[in-house]
Amino acid sequence: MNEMQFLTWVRGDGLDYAVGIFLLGVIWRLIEIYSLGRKKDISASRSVAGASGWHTIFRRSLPPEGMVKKSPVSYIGGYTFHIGLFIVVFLFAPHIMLFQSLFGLSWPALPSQFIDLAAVVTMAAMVVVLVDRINKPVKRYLSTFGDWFTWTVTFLPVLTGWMAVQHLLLPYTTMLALHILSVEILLVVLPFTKLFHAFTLFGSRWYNGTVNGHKGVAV
Amino acid sequence: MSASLEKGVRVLKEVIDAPIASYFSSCVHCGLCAEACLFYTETGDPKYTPIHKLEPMRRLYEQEYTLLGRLKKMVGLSKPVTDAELGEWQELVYNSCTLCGRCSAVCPVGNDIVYMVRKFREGMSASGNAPDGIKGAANRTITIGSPMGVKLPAVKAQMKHVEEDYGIPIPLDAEGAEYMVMLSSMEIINFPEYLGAIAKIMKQAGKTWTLCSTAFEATNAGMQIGNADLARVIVSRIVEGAEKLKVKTVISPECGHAYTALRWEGANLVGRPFTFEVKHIIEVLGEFQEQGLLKTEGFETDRLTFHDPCQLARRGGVIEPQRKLMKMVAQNFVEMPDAGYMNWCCGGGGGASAIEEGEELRLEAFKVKKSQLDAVRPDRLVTACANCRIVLEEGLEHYQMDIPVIGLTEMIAEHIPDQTKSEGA
Amino acid sequence: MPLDAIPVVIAPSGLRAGELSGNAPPLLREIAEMVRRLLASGETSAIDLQALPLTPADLEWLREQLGEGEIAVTLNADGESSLDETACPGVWWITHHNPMGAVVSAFIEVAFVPEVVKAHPEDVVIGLEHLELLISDLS
Amino acid sequence: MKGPLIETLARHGVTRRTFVKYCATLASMMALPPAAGRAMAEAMAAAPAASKRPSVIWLPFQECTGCTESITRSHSPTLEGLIFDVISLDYQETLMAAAGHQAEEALHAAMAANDGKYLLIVDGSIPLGLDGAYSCIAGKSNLETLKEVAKGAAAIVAMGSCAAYGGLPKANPNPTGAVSVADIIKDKPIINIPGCPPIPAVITGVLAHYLTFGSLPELDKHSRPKAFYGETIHDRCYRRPFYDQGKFAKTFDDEGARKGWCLFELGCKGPVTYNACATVKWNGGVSWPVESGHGCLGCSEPDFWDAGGFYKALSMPADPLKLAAKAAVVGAAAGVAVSFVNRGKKSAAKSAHEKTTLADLEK
Repeated sequence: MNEMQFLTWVRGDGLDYAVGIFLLGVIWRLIEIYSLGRKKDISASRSVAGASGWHTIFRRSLPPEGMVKKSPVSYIGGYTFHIGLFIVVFLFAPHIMLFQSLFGLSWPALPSQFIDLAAVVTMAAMVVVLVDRINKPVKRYLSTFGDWFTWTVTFLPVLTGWMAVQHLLLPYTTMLALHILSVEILLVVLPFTKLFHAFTLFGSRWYNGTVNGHKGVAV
Repeated sequence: MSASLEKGVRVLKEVIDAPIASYFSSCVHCGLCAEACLFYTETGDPKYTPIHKLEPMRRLYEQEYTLLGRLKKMVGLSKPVTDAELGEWQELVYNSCTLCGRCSAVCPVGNDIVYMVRKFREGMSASGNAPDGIKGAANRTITIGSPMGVKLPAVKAQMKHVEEDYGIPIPLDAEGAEYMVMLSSMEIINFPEYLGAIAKIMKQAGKTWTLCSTAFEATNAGMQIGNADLARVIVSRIVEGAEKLKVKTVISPECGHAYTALRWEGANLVGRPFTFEVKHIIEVLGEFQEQGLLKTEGFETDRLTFHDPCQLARRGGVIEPQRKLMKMVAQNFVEMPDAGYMNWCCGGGGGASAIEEGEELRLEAFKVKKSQLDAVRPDRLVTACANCRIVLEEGLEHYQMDIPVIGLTEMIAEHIPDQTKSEGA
Repeated sequence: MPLDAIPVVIAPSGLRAGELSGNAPPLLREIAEMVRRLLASGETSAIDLQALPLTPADLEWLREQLGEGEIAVTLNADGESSLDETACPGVWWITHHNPMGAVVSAFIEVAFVPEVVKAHPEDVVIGLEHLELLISDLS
Repeated sequence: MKGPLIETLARHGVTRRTFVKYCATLASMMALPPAAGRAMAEAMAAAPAASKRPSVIWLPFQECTGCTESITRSHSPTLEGLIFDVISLDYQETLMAAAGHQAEEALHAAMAANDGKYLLIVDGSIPLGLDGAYSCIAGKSNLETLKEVAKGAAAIVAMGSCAAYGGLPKANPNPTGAVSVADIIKDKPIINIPGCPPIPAVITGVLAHYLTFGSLPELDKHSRPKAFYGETIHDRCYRRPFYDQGKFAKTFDDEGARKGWCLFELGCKGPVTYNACATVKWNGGVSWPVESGHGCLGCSEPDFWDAGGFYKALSMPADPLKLAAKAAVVGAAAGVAVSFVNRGKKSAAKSAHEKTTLADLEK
């Protein structure tokens, strides 16, 4: 298989399967999780402004008071790489085109030099959180194969994408193909690993917010 | 699989619901919950990371309710939960968790970890893996009526004392009273001033109230041990008592988990909405204060600070009333760092204070409270939970800190002008 | 249709078109070395300006430094070529254009006379034949 | 500087100076030192008389003659075309006067006379289907011919994408079973000059290099001369700054197209295509596809025909949602099936619930 055939495969069949498995997995997992249901809370509720599932969905994106100081690397590193990923994934012109072709929606892109910077910063932040995971007793204690694995499959698309744009190591064609392949791996494993938090965190926050909002506690 | 383990697993299968599934699926092992847990921050031992305390339940969830988990179990990638493992987890689920809910407040993906610990305890208790201390308390509550073995005669004796001391009659089983006042056995035995304070406050507010001879004990060891069946037995007594006396409101005493058991779990345990309201005494005092029914005179002049009981504040949503009440009678009221919503637990909630073998850990965890207190150096510490009060006193004594602990209700009551005098004026 | 009727705006080539890359100054030393070689052994040499990472600003700078000499040769062969002596005699700035006017190659040549300027003996022979023809026509 | 070539050139009005200038430019394009330009001029100008010129045999297989057109007709009279006077083109069906048996005789005579020394140029792919019956010359399949002629060749130049990679005949589903020269010949140096067609200057550059230095230029992993295929179209494209600024033409007639913005979104394959179009250009340097407002098709890359569509941007997958509907249905079915099992399990646990008594707290 030459690199053009490789690229053609990852853009064609490979992506078809990856997107298919991703969708299949997401739908299956969401039903699997949320169909378990929960009992209705029949205690008298106390309603308080700002205490609801929806509030918590948004509020949990901000660190609770004092926590940044307790774990600065987790927060700063975490924010940086999540925001960085967002920028790189959603504001890079070629990516926007992909979304446009899929959903018909498009939005302005950021200059590629900025994306380049964002990619480097994202990778740096990811390396920092990885080192933190290795160094910090709690994180190391909690870490399983899944944690190292998901870090890798998240890191690779950024790395290969950046290297493709920068023309490092391998010819652009091969790198672009590897980039798309790494995204496909990410798509395939996302529904079945902790990466699925990208979907369930909304449900989790909503449940937490609702259960506690019922008691008049704005969590 | 032993019969007890089988029962535990069955109970867990019953209680695992969509929120738990969602929480387990969302966890990214970031470890931030550890930073919120006093058992981790004060010991530095990663096994006290809150989410780790749920590991057996997480595996069970995966194996029972997810397709991949089932496959993993089949091919031996995921080990089944064993009795020995649950036994090992006893320390993590009970001794080192006070259900304080700080972890649930900080989890970035929004996991309500303490919600899960509460459910996990259902399986732990059903499989016989609850600690002896709480088992004893549950046993006494069910058989005798109170975790400390207090029976009605003891209550009656206290009533008599208070009536004599305060010159105010204490109503018992008064049908149609507006308020039914609950007590915790801690208050009956250790802090009788509470009953007197209630009498004074009610008298001043001009409200009718009563104790109930079949339901004076508010604490619920069934909930602490994490067993809905036992918790239901206990809460049902209160529901029956309140319905029999046709009261409008049941007042939960200065006790955190009693409030949670009655206010939030009660209706769900008995399976129907209450015909009465449930309020914490602090809520009631706050209402009286707002309605002008609570009038005090004089001020405490020493430096006072307030310890928020977790179940009242973070898990119960009552945060402001106690502060307004403090300011009503204290000139020199200072707040500890993290006070209010993010206050640190005393270390003995959720039944932990009943576990003897957990004492050393509890005292270790108390260091966080010590540092909070060191930051403001109060003369006295006020709180609104009899259990917190006992645990705080033990901790303060251990660390040789000379800070008396008092209940907010009794402090308020002390500032209520003498009834006869005010009537005469 | 003339090309400029098509509103194609060509961006400045390269993002740092206006900047000096710092690659030009060392060339002066190399040119000096080439001139020394020319004087010592008569060896001619050249630098391919398109093979070097030079920005337009670099080239402009270099051209300015080398200055303008006395001779400017224009060669009309498959497009115009300019062979200009710089202020340093023996150093020539050579630009070859194709018939469309685009630059196809550019060199700095160090020689007493650029190779391509010299008439080739074979051509001179043809020229002589032509001259003789002219003379014979006179008689 | 004298020789038959120069004289031939002179007859066509090409002066020696023009030739020197051409060689200097060719050397510059091939990233050779300036001195090489002169060496090239000397070597080619001094090419021996017709009888001693290096023999070149040009075999056409499954091809469209576009490659021959490119080199002979692009710009008349071209230096590129005239360079062939340096060589002895002993067999080229399209260009030679002879036909039929005479042509075949010429071929065999040249092979015999120059055994082991001639240069073989191939354009077109070799069909393997039906035992090669899709393309035959003089009753022999292309495969047979290639093997036979390649045996005595010093080196082989695979001219154009068909000979280099299989090209259009190989496009899916490859009905004739077309393959490239390199797929068949394993024991000879092969140089690929892909492109559909290749740039004339690349062809002559390679020939000039071979004639001057007697060797093939440095090649990349697709056996392409690095001098011409060392960088992507995208990297040398004058529209590159617009790409970096995120300015893209969205259609062929919008404002962006008129302003000359990047054609990436219109399917330009420049980023994955290694060729010299952006620098050497076409038709004597007049223009090249991107300058004319059309994206690069990627013709110098293997299987460019099957690379997902000429007008589909590179970042654009062919049809990623093809399986989406099915996947969603299967996912939902799996989810619902699991949820039924789960609900059954949960309610079984519920109905098996035995009220916990104090005794149950013990094991």
